[in-house]
Amino acid sequence: MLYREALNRALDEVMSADDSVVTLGEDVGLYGGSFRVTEGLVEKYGEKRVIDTPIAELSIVGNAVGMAIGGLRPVAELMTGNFSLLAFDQIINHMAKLHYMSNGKIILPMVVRFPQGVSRQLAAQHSESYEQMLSAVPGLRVLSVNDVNYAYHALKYAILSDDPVVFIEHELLYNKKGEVDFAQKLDPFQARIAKEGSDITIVSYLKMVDDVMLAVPEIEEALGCSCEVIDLCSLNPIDYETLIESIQKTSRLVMVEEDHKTGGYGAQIISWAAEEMFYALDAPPLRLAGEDVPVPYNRSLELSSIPTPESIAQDIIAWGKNNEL
Amino acid sequence: MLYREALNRALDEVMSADDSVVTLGEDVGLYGGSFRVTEGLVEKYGEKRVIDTPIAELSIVGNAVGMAIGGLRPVAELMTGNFSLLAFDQIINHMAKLHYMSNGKIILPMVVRFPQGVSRQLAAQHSESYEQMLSAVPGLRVLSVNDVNYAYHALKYAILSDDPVVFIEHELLYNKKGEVDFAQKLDPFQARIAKEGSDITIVSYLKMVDDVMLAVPEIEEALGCSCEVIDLCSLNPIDYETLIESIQKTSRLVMVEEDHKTGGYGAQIISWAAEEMFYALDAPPLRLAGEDVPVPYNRSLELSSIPTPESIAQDIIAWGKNNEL
Amino acid sequence: MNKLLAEEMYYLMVLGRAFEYGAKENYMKGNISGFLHLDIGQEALSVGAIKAFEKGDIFSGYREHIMAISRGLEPKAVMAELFGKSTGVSGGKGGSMHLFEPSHYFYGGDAIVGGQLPNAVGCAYARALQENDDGVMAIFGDGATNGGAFFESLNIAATHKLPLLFLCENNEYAIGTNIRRTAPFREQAKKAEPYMPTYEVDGMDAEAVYEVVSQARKQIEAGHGPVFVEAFTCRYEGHSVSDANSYRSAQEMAHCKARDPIEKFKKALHEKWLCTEEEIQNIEIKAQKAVEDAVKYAEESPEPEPEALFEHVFYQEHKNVVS
Amino acid sequence: MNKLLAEEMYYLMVLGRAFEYGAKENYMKGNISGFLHLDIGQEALSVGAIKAFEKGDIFSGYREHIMAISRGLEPKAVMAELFGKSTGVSGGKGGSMHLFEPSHYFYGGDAIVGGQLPNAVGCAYARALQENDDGVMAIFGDGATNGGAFFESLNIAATHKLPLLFLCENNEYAIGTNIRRTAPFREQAKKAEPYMPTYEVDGMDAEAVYEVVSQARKQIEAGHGPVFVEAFTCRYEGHSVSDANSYRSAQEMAHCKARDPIEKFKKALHEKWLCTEEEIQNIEIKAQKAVEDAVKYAEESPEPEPEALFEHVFYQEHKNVVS
Ligand SMILES: Cc1ncc(C[n+]2csc(CCOP(=O)(O)OP(=O)(O)O)c2C)c(N)n1
Ligand SMILES: Cc1ncc(C[n+]2csc(CCOP(=O)(O)OP(=O)(O)O)c2C)c(N)n1
Ligand SMILES: [Mg+2]
Ligand SMILES: [Mg+2]
Repeated sequence: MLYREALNRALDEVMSADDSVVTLGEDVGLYGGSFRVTEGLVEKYGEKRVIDTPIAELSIVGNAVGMAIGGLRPVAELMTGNFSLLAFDQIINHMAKLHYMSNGKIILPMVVRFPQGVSRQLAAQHSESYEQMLSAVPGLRVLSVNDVNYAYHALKYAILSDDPVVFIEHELLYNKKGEVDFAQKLDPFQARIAKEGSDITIVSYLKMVDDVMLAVPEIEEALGCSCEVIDLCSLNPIDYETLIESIQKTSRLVMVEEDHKTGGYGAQIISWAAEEMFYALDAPPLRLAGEDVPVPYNRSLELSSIPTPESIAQDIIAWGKNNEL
Repeated sequence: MLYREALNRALDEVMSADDSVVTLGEDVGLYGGSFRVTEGLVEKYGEKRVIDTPIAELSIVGNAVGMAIGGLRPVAELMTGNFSLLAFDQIINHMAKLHYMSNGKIILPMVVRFPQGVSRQLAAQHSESYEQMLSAVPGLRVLSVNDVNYAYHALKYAILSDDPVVFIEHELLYNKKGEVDFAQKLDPFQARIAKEGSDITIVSYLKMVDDVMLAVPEIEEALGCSCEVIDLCSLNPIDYETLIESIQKTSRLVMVEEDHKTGGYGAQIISWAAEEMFYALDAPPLRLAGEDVPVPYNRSLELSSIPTPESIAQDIIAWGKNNEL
Repeated sequence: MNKLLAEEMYYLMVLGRAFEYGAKENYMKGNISGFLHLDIGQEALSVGAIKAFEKGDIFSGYREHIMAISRGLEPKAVMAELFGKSTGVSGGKGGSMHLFEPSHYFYGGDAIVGGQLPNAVGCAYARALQENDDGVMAIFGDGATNGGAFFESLNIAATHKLPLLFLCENNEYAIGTNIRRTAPFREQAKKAEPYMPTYEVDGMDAEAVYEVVSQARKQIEAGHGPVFVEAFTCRYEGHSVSDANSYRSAQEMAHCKARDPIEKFKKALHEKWLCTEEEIQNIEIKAQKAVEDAVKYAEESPEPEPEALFEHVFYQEHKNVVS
Repeated sequence: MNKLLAEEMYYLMVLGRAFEYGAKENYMKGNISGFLHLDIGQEALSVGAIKAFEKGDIFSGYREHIMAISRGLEPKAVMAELFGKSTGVSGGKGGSMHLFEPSHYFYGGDAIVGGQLPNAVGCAYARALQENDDGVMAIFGDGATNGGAFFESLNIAATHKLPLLFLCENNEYAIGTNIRRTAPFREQAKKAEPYMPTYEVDGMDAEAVYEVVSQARKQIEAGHGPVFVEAFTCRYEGHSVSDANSYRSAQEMAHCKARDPIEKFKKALHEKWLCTEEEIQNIEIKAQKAVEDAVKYAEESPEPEPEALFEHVFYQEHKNVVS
């Protein structure tokens, strides 16, 4: 099953079980969704529950908030992360806060999903990552999974949850293949150990987990060590327990993310580790991230603006050697 | 001179010297500005250069971008940080990127300024801080000064600069008193040593610098040590040189900010220090920040959601004792 | 409208005004803080519209005390919220701008100008899908009609023919800026004309407001799509208690107050509903008493517990739910 | 319009279409990547409008190749940009959606639907303040007329009577969604009616577009405030090269192509401007040649240097400027 099929399946199952679930967004209906995540749904559930919206992101999220107030369970799709900026007022001032400001009286069982990140030459207005911003907002759960099985379970959880969830996808993951264990009971807030290891803890999420996995054999060979790769899955809350266990074992921490380095999401992980795991670390932590530049269109420039399996291997090997690993 | 008067003076001087400088925002003209920063300007420069806008933040910033393209030097005021979210598309997708995407052909000499932060019981939709988001955007300079003298110089710089600048203020600083040295040549990107010291480097910015300064005597007394207090002034770029020098001297780092802790701005500073200054640190760094909750209306709850001089002193003393200081 | 309703509306208008003055007084005393936006002068509009929209969902902004009370929220609980007390409708976490009571279909207080509009549209969508007979009313100021959220809402509501009543309270000012300076005309209903039927009404006349909103409500409930009502009104105070109101001349204010909605309605009570002076005085006394009780209740209510800070950030503890 | 201009417009239309097919071919070959939005079918509109708006500033979206070329940008430099080469108008950093040439007052390529509108309003404000005689033209699709930025722009432009021409290219689709499904009517000019004069024109007729836009341009330049022009048109290809266009029937496409703007204009060249077959063929050959040259140039141009990644993030090095 493909990643996008796993998402589709999760949506489909929940919509079929519960009439109050609706999905809305640009081209999600008749067109089948720009990344085909909502394919086939309008045929099954009709135009009233699979809603083609105008190009009005503020309203897409704002309407979803109102739908949730009105008793529906809306799943809003934004076409690309960059467009989510138009909806930030509704996401941050409304979706995240109404529950608290009303002392729990308003309940918002809703999801906002969108793909983000550097795909292939979509240039600066279509290539950014906003998990650092959204994961910093109290009142929002932020899920962002790498794995196909998790895609199914986490989206299903997000829709069934009575709290507002931001569900962040990556354009290059939609065609990823994987198995789904439909019967599994999965806690979407628990990090996934993508690979066990004993000497270096490499933390990542979303698409970069795959790039890290591609880099690992070369790293292990060059440094003669074993890497543990942790896929965060949930960006807020963060599963610190899993991180603590791993770092206690390895004493070494690397964070890999695609977003621009300055102020990127990984700063939270490293900063937490510095505060809480200082004495467990045998070497300075390493943070690999994108360059602090808008994403350029040209392919070589684009690739050189973000971590790649090659650059990840190279940078971790150099760091390992510098730190006597 | 009050902080807001220093800002007013900077605007006034630049507007008087250069006809292309305009300022726009809600109530900046006839009303005199909701925090009186633009007071008196419309009388001097007229309604065409001191422009009362509709309540349309996306347009306030988007129009400023267009004005800059058209050869003006606009200074846009947003009434409160939370409303800036409505303008995030124009700030991040346009203001920050047009220069790069056009390979330097489009030049945007513009400023977006707004006050933010926890003032007094304005509740969750009027109390947040967004420097963590905006400082993470390549292509934007972010200035946020604590000091009255810096307020004058940094705003003047921001307006005269040919790059887009986000200038973040705090509602509780407007009536702060201070001296302005008008003749000074001041690099707005250099951090300010608010107080010299030798044992602990305390990094902060904006209003929290004052709270740190209030806490310092108690800390020094309790720990028998001396604190160096650094006011960042520029949140992007960061003046790492000043930080390095201080940390090399003190071997101890504390970061204090008002924003919610998870994903807050200070994570970048601590994460940088963990990567780059690991061996210089004699103790785990400490990060003090707001709680991960929307800001509540009730005054006691509100105060307990952010660092205060009392909590800063208490937390740093406890940390110092734990770390044998 | 019958006599009973007329008396109730008079009660609510008098209560509303007294409540606002009571709030102002307690702001001055330091019992209330933050932004406090008073609805004085606009009582006919808040009371008339809410009473005409008996059922159905209501979304409003930050100037919503009288609306909340007219909807049936206890004055005590509203005042306690202004005081930031645990007994407040939002447990002291929301304050004046954030009154919510879903059990009364009141999602009042939004402090982002125009922010409630997309929410109201979404709720109207839900009601249509649920084949619920009640519609939704969105209340907003003239200032909100310049923002993108407003227009997107007109367009979407019209496209889906949603049961949504747009009620614009045109008091001509957004803080200190007159609407004529930020829009090309004074009448904001013009902006809605391409999308839906529009009505104008004198917002200082409670009866007229009641009639027009009742009419509009019937129209939206009949499934013909959204309707726009614009009510011209006037606030007597500054934008919020901390605004000195210096941008309006004494003459403008006098002109405003000459249209006083309470005086006008009182006259109708006498002349049309044949209420006696005593009946009217009893109503006024009752209203005054209710406000005094509310203030007392708010004063005596406890502060929230410190733990409240961390409560209701989320509805469910994440660890317990698995898919 | 005179014969010379007619010939130039024909040249640009033929060049434009050949350019787009050339781009498509090179996308298939892998020389171009990302999103590539072709303007085929809409040439009359892009060429007619730009030629009618000789001077003044132009803000458009991501379907802007032909507009850029009509404005005087070199086809070579545009094609090189699509190839991501250092000789491209944006140095290879912008790509198809981000063509800019301030020296030609062209601020073309915005990839945020409607994002260029507030920028165009701001530029028009600047022109008015500078007492510049030229106005500004903002070009956008039907899909953009549903977004908040569009409405805020109508309102602000009308309030300040700005010299701004709103040109809506109504091809009835936003990607795969017909405008009738996201707005209550097909004619988006209706949305502008409360604010400014509006005109409709057949966007498949280059001469008509030229005339209406010229007229509108004179109106805005005379200082009477903004004008709205809606041109009905039709794109022949999918939304972008990667869109299969499966949401439009063969019949709909045939109806579209029966209105072909190039055929129509060619007929006028013959009948109205009395061009000979040879004259016309020479134009076509010249256009074809220009595209071939552009592709060759783009192919042979160098990639940006690696250092380009860090160039132009900022205009000035911060350390050098002190207040
Ligand atoms: C998006 C946004 N921008 C600005 C503000 C600040 N503000 C609060 S009320 C207000 C004026 C609103 O005027 P109007 O809509 O006419 O309502 P009124 O206060 O007259 O009832 C402004 C500008 C805000 N709360 N939200
Ligand atoms: C704010 C925003 N939302 C969504 C998109 C994705 N998107 C790109 S083009 C497009 C359709 C635009 O249609 P229209 O305005 O009619 O222009 P056309 O493509 O027909 O020329 C969409 C939805 C975007 N680029 N920006
Ligand atoms: Mg008003
Ligand atoms: Mg279109």
